[in-house]
Amino acid sequence: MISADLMAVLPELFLACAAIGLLMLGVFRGNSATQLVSTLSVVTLIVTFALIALPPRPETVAFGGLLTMDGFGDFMKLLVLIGSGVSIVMAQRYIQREDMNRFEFPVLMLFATLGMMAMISANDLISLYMGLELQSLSLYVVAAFRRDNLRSSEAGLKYFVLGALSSGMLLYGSSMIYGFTGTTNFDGIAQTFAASAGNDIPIGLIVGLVFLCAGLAFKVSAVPFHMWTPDVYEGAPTPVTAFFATAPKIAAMALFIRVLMEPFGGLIDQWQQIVFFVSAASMILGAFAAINQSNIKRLMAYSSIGHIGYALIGLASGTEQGISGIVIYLTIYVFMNLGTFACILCMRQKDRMVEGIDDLKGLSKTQPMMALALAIFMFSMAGIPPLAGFFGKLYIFLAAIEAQLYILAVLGVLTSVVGAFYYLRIIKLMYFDEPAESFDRPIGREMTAVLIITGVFTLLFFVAPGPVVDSAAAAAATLFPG
Amino acid sequence: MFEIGLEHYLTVAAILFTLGIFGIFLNRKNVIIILMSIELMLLAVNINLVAFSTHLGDLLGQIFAMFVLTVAAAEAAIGLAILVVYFRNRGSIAVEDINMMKG
Amino acid sequence: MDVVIVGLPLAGAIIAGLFGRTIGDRASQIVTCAFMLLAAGLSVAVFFDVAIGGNARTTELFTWINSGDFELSWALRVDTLTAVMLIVVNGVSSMVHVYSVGYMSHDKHRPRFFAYLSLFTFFMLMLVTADNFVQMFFGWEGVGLASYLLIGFWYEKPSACAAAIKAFLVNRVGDIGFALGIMGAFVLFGAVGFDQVFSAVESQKDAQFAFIGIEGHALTIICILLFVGAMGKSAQLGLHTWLPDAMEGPTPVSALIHAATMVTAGVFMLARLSPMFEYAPTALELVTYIGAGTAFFAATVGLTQTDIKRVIAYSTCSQLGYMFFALGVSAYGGAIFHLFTHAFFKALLFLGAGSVIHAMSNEQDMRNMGGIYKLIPATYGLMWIGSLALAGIWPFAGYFSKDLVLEAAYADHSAHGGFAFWLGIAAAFMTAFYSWRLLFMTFHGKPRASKEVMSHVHESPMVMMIPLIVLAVGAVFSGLLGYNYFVGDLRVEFWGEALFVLPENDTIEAAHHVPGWVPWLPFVVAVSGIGLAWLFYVAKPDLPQTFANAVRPLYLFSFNKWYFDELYDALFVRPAMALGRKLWKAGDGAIIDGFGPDGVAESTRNLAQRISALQTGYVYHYAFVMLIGVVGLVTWYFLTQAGV
Amino acid sequence: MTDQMLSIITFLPLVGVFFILVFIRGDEEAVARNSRYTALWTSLVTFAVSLTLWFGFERGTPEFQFVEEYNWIPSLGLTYRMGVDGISVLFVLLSTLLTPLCILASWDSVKTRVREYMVAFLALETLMVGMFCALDFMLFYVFFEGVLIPMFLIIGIWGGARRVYAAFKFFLYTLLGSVLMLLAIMAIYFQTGTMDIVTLVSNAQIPGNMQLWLWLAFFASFAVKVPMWPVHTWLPDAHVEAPTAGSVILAGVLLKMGAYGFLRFSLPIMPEASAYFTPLVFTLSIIAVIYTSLVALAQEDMKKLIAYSSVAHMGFVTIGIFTMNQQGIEGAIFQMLSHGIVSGALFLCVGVIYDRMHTREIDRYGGLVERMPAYSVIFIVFTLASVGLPGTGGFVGEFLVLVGAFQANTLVALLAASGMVLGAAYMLYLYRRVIFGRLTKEDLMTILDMNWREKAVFAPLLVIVLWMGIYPVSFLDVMSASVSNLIENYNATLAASDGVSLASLWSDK
Amino acid sequence: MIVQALAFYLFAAVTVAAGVMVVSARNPVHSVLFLILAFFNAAGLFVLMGAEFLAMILVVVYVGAVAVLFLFVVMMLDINYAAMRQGFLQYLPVGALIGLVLVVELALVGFSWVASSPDAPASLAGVPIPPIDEVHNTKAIGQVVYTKFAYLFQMAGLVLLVAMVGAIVLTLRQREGVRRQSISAQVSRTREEAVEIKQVPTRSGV
Repeated sequence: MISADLMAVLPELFLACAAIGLLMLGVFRGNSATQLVSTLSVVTLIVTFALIALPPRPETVAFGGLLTMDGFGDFMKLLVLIGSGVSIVMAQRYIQREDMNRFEFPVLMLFATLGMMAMISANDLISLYMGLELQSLSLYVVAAFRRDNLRSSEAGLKYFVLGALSSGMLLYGSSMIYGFTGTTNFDGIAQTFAASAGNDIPIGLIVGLVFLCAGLAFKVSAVPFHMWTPDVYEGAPTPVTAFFATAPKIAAMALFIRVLMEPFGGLIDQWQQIVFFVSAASMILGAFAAINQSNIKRLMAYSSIGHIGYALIGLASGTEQGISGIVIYLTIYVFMNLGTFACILCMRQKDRMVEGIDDLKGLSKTQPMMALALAIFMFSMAGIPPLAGFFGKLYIFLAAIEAQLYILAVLGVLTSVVGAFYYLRIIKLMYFDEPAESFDRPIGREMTAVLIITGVFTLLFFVAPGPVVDSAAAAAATLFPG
Repeated sequence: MFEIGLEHYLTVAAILFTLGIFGIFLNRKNVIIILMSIELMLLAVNINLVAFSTHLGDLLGQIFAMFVLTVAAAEAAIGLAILVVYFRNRGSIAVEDINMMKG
Repeated sequence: MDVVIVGLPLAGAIIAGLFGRTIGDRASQIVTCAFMLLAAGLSVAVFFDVAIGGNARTTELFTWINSGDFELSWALRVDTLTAVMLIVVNGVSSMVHVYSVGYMSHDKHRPRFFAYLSLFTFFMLMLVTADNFVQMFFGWEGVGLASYLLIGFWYEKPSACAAAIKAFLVNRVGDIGFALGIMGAFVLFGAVGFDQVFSAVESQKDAQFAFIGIEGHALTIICILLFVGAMGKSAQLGLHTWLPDAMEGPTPVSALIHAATMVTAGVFMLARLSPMFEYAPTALELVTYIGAGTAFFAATVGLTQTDIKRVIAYSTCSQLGYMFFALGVSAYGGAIFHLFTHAFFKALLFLGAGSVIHAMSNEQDMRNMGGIYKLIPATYGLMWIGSLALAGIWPFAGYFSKDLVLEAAYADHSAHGGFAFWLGIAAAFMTAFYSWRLLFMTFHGKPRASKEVMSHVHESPMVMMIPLIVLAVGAVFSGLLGYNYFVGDLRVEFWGEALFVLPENDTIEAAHHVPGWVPWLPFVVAVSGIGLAWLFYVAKPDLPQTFANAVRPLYLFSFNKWYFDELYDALFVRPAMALGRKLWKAGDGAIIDGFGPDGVAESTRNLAQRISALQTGYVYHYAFVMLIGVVGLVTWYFLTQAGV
Repeated sequence: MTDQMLSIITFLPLVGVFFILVFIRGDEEAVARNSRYTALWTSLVTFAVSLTLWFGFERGTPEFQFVEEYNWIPSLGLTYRMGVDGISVLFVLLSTLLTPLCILASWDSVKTRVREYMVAFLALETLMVGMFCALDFMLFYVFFEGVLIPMFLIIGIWGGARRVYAAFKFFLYTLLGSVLMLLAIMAIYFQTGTMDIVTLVSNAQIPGNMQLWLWLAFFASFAVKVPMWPVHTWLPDAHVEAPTAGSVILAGVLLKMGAYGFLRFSLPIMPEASAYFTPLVFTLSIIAVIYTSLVALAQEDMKKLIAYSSVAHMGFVTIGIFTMNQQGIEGAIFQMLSHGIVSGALFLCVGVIYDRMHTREIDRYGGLVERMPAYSVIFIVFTLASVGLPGTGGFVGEFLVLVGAFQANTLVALLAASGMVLGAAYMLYLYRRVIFGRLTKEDLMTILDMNWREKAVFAPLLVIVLWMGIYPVSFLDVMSASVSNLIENYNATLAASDGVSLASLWSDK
Repeated sequence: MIVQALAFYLFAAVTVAAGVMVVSARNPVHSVLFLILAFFNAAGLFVLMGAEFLAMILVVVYVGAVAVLFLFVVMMLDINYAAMRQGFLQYLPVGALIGLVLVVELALVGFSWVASSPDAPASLAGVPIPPIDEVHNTKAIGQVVYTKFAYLFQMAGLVLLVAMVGAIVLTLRQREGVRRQSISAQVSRTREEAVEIKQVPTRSGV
C-alpha cells in the first residue's frame, strides 16, 4: 500500500528529495553555487514535469484519502511547473544583479512548488492546509528575499500578516466544516450532502464554507481579499512577482475548484453566490483600479485580479464547460503573464531596474521586437482576437452563457472593455510616444527564448487551439465522473 | 448553565477569534501585536477543533489541531524573521509606518 | 442617328474637357461647334422624319438598373415632342456655341467653357430622349450639374460660386419631389418605363395611396410630386429664387440654359407625362395656379430690376408661368408651342443683351447705359425683334403662342382657368412695359456710362451677329410657321402619340372658339404697356422716380423680389447653418460625447481614482476589508438561509 | 487550387508580412523602399487573385460559393469555414481593391516606420477579407474584432495631433459594441447548437423573445460600426486623425462591416426582432441623415466634413437594409460599395492637398483650381458622386434605397430624400471653399498638381465610380439572387411567426 | 459536574480576558505575557475536553518556545511603545459593530450545531477516540500520526524546514571583519605550515 502511495506521488517525492538535496548542495558549496543550484532546480522541475506528463498516471487516491491524483490535478501541476520553472530561469540573472545571490532562493521556490502540488492534489482539509502553508511560508520568504530592500521586506510583511489572517479564516472555516460534517475528507464531506440530499444544510456549514472560501479567495487574490496583491507585487523582487502571478494563482485556483466542486459540489446553490460576488467584484476592481497605476508591476497586480475575476466566472457556472474554461483560461494566462514579466524584467536602464510605465515610452523604436512581444501580450490580455487571450475569455463566457449567468457575462465583457483601456495605454506608450531613454541591451538569451516562446504561443494560439483546448477539457472532465 | 456543552467552547473560540481579528485591524502600535493576534486566532481554531473532536468522538480534530500548532509555530518563526528584516530596514515596526506602497 | 445626335455633344465635351489643354483653345472650339452644328442639322432631319413623317421610335441601348421589378435601360425615345425639343435644344445650343466663340474670346478657360456647354447639351438631350423616369432624372440632374458648372464658371467671383450652389440646391429641392414622384409611380405601376406606365394609367386612375400618412388619390399625389420637380427646374413660384442669381454666369449660358432649354425642362416633363396628368385634375389645377402666379409675380419683379440680364431672367420666369398654366388647362400643345417660340426670342434677347454687355465692357446695370442705339444699330434692331416677339405683337412668334395660351386659359371655363387668364393679361401688360423699359433705358436717352466706356462701344463681331440673326429669324417666323402644326388643324397628326388629352379637356380646340375680344385683349394691353414705357422712360424720364416714391412700399416689394430671398435666408439657410453648428458643438460635443464616451471615460477615471484610493497601504485597512467581506457574506447567508 | 481560393486571398497578404518582417534588412532608407514595394506587389497580386472571384462567381444563385471547410476547434463545433455569396463577394473585392490603392497613396506621405505601416496594412487586409468570407460565427468574430488592432495602430502611430484620443475612442467604442455581440453569438450557439452561418441564416429557429435581446446585442455592435446616430462620434475623430490611407480603409471597408453584419446576421437570424425594431432603425437613420448633414455643413475641417457625410450616407444604407425589399437592400449594398469607393476617393483627395500643405482646415485653401486643374476635376467627380448625381455610383444606391424606402414608409423616404439636398449643400460648399475662389493665399501659390502616382491611384476609382453609375447591372446581377433569397426567407419566417412585443422583452428570462 | 463547569468558566474567562489584554496592552512585553496566560488557560480548556496531549504541547511548544521567541524579539527590537496613535477610536465604533456581529453569528453557529445534530455522526468518524481507559490520549494520537497521517507528518517536517531555512536566510548576516572559527582549517593544519623552525644563531639575538 505504501509503495503504491509512493508511486502515486512520485513526482512530488522526487521534487521534495531533489529540493532537500539541492539545499544540502547549497549548504556545502555556499553561495557560489547559486547558479548551479538554480540550474539544477530548473532541471528538477523539468524532470518533475516529465514524470507527470509522460508516464500514464491512473486516477488514484493516495495515503488513505489524503491526496488524490487525477487528470485535472496533473494538468494544473504542469502549469504550475511551467510557471515556477520559467520564473526561476528568469530570476537567474536578476538575483545576481540585485544582490540576492543566495542558493536558498531556488530551493525555496522548489518548496513552494511542492506545496502547490500538494495543494492541487489535496483531498482532505488537513492536507489542503499543509500544502497551502508549505507554499505560503515559502512565498512569504521569497517575497521578502531582498532583505536589504525596504519595499521587498514591506511586501513580505504585508503578505505575511494578511496571509496569516487568511489562513486563520480558512482554518476556522475548516474547523466548522469538520464540526458539522464530522470529517475532513473531501469524499466524506461530499457523502454527507449525498446523505442529506442537500435540503437540510446546517448554517454552520455554510459559515464554514464562507470562511474557507475567504481563505482561498485570498490566495487567488479575489476581491475583497485581494488587498495584499498590488503592494506585494510591487514590492517583491520582479521574478518573484512573475512567480506570484503565475504558479500560486494556478495552484490556488485549482484548489478552489477542487474544494468547491468535489466536497461541496452539492452546495453549489450556496457557494455560487459567493463566487458570483467575488468574481464580479474582482472584474470590476481589476478593470478600474489598474487605470490609475504608474508602476507596471502594480498594474499587473490589478490585471491579475481582473483575470482571476474572469476565471471565477467559470467556477460560478459550476459546469464542466466552466471548469474547462478556467483551465484553458489559466493556461493562456500563464503564458501571457510570463511573457509580460519577461518584458518587465528587461526594463533596465543603466543597469538598474525601472518599473514605471512611462519608461516604456517609444519602446517600439528602441527595441521593436520587445515592443512587439509586449504589444501582443497586452492585446491578448485585453482579449482581442485572434490572440490567445480572446479564446480564454471566449470559453469562460461560453460557460457563463450556458449556465445562464447573463449578468456575470455582461459584466465580464463590459469590464474587459474598461480593462482594454489600460492595456492599450501601454501599447500607446510604446508605439505612439516618442522614445524615452532606451533599455539596456542585450536582454539575455534566456529572456529572448521566453519572449519568443510565450509570444508565439499567444500570437498563434488561434491556428491550432485544439491540443491545448482538448487536453484542458479532458482534464476538467476528470472532475466530473460519470 | 452548568451543563457545559460544545456551544460553550465554540463561543469562547468565537470570541477569541474575533479578538484576534480585532487585534489585526484595530491595532496601530506595532506589528508584533498583530502576530500575537494571529496566534490568538489559531488558538481559537484549535479550541474549535478539539471541542468538535471531543463531541464527535473523533480523534481527527485533535490531530488537525496538532498540525495547526506545528504550522503556527513555523509561521511565527517566519513572521518574526520578516519582522526583524523589516525593522532593520525601516527602523520601526509601527503599523502606520508600513505604507510605502499604496494606491 | 438618334444616338449620334446625343453622342456628338458628349464627344465634344470629352474632347474639349479632357484634352482641351493639349489640343488648344481653337481646336476645342472648332470641335465642339462643329459637333453641335452637325447635331443641329441632324435634329432637323429627325424632326422631319419623326414629326412630319410620323415615324416615332425608341432605341434601346443597354440595361441600366435592374433590381427586382425595378428594371430600366438606357434608351432613346424619339417622338414628335422629343423632335421639337431636339430642334430647340440643338438649334439654340449650336447658335450659342458659335456666339460664344466671339463672346468668350478673351477668356483663358475657353476649352472648359465649351466642354461645359456641350456637356450641358448632352444632358439636355438625354432628358428629352428619355424613355423612362430615371433616365429623365439622369438628364434632369445632369443639366443641373452643367448649370452649376456654368453659373460658377467664373469661380473667382464669390457671387458666382454662391449662385451656382444656390441653383443646384434649389433644383435639388425640386428633384426630391421628382424622385419621390418616380418612386410613387413605381409603387403604383410597378414600372418606371413611360410606355408601361402610360398604358397602365387608365387602370389605376382611381387608385388610392397613402403618402406620409395622407391618404389620397394616387395619381394626384404622384403628379404633384412630379410637378414639384418641374417647379424647381422651371423656376416656378417658390423655387424660382435661383434663376435671377444664375445670371452670374456668362451671358451665352443664360441664353442657352436659363432661357431657352433647361428651364423649359419642367414644361417638357409635364407635357411628356400628359397621360398621367390628364387623370389628375387636382394636380392640373395646382399647376395652373402656380403657373399663373409665377407669370404675374415675375412680371411685377421685372418691372423694377436694373440689371439687364435680371430683367430678362424675370421675364423668362414669367413666360414659364404662361407655359405652366397652359399645361394646367391641358393645352399641352400650346405650352410646347410657347416653349418653342420662346426659345428663339428669349435666346435672342439674352444674346442681344450679351452683345450690349460686350459692347459696354461688361457693364450690366442699365442705369449705367443709355444712348447707344446709334453705336450698335444691329444689336438694337435685333433687340427690338426679340422684344416684339416677347410682347406678342403680330406677326412675331410670341403673338401666336402667347395668345393661344391665354385663349386656352379662358376657354377652360373654370375658376383656375379664369384666374390664369386674368393674371396672364396683367402679366402681358407688364411684360410689354418692362421690355421697352429695358430697350429705352439701354439704348435711348443720354449716355450714363463713363467716357472711356463709351469710346469702346462697338458692334459685335460677325461670329456673334450671325447667331443673333438666325435666332431673330426664328423669333419672327417660328410662330407663323408652327402654328398649324403645334396647335392648329394639323396638331393631331403632328403630335401623334406624344401628347395625350382627354376629349373633355381639349382646351386648344375650345380656344379656337373664344369670344372675339379675348384674342384682342393681349394685343391691346401689350401696346398700352409699350406706350406707358415710352411715357416713363423717353417722354418724361423723371416720372418713374416720382411714381416709385408715390408707391414706395409696392416699389420696394417689387424691387426686392417680394423678399423671397430674405425669407428663405431667414427660414432655411441661416437656421441650417446655425443648427449645424449647434448640433455639432452642443449635440455631438456636449451631449453625445459628454454623456457618451468622454463622460464615461471621465467617470471611469474618477472611479478609478476612488478605487485606488481605497488601497491605502495600511495593513489594518486591508484586514478590515477582508473582515467586512467575510462578515458581509456570513450575514448575507444568515439573512437568506435563515431557518435552513 | 480553386478549392482554397478564399483562403489564398485572405492569407496572401500575410505572406507579404512575412517577407517584410523576415527578409527586409538594411538601412532605414532601403527598408522603407523595399517594404513599400513588397507591400504594393503583395496587395496587387492579392487583388489579381481576387479577380478570379469576380469571373468565377456564378451569378443567379443564392448559394455560397468557393466554400471550404476545415476543423478548427471541434469540441465547440467551430470550424474554419469560408465562402462567399452575392452579398459578400463584392466586399471582398472592394477590400482587395482599396488596399493597393492605399499603399500607393501612402507612398510618400508615410515617412516614418514604413515597415510597420505596411505590415499593419497587409494584416488589415487579411482581417477584412477574412471577415467577409467567414462562414463560421466565431471565425467571423475573430476577424471582425481583429481589425481593431491594426487600425488602432495605424491611427495611433501615423495619425495627427489628437491621434491618441481618436485611437482610443475608436478602439474602445467599437470594442464595447462588439463584446455584447460576442455574448449574443454564444447565446445563439447554445440555442441552436451551431455556429455555422449557412445553417443559421437559412434556418435559425430562435424564439421571438430571445431574438429581441440578441438583436439588441448585435445592434450594439453593428450600430457602432456603421456608425448610426447617436453612437457615431468616434468616426469624425478617427477619420480626422487617421492617416489618409487609414481613413480610406476606415470609410471604405470598416464602416461596411456593421451594415454587412445587419444584412448577414440580424435580418436572417432574427427576422422577427428585425421587423420589430425596424421603426427604431428608421428613426435613428433618419436622424443620422439629417443631423449629420447639418453638422457637416458647419465643419471647418475637410476630413471631418467627409467623415460626417459618411455617417449620413451610412444612414441611407441602414434604411435600405431594413426596408426588406429588393430595391432597398440591393440599393443599400450598392450604396455601401459606391460609398466605399467614393468616400475613399474623397479622403484620398484630402490627402493629396494635406500632403502638400499639412493642414486640413478648409479656410487655409481656396482657388486651387488655378494651380491644380486635374485635381479639381477628380475632386468634383467624386464630390458629385457623393452628392448622388445620376451617372455616378452614388446615385444608383441612393435612389434604389429611396425606392425601397418609399415602399416601406413614405415618410422615411421623404425625410431621407431631404438628405439629398443637404448632402449637396455641404459637399458643394466644401468644394467651393477649397477649389473655387481667388487664389490669394501665399503658400498656395506654388502648390503642384497631382503627379503620376497620385493619378494612378485615382484612375481606377474614377473608372469604377462611372462604371457603377452607368452600368450598375454588372454589380446588381451578382447580388440579386442572394438578396431575393434573403427576402424570401425573411418573409417566410415572419409569416410563420405570431410576432413579438416589447412586453416580452422583460418577461420570461 | 459543577467543578467542571466552574473550571470551564474560570479558564474561559481568563483566556478571553487575557486575549483582550493581548490586543489592548500598551506594552508589547505585557502583551506577550498575557498571550502566555491565554495559552495556559486554553491548555486548561483542552484538558477539560480530554485532549491532554494537545494541552501539553500547547504549554511546552507554545509557551516554551513560541511565546518566548516573541518575547525575545520584542526585547531585541526595543520598540518604544509609548505612543497610542490617533485613529484607534475613529474606527472603533464600526469595528466594534462588525466584531459584535461576527461574534454573535459565530456563537449562533455553535448553538445551531447542538440544535441540528443531536447525535454525533459517529459513523463518519474516521479515527474514533478509543475509550480513555484503554488507550490514553497521547498514545492514541501517536498510533495514527505515524501511520495513517504519515504524509501529513512529513509535510509538517517540510513546513518546519522551510520555516528554518526562511528564518535563516532572512536574518542571518555574515558581517565583514568578524573572526570565525574554521574547524576544517584548524583540523587540517599540518606541522609544516603551522610551525616554522628558525635556526637562531647563538649569541646574536633575534
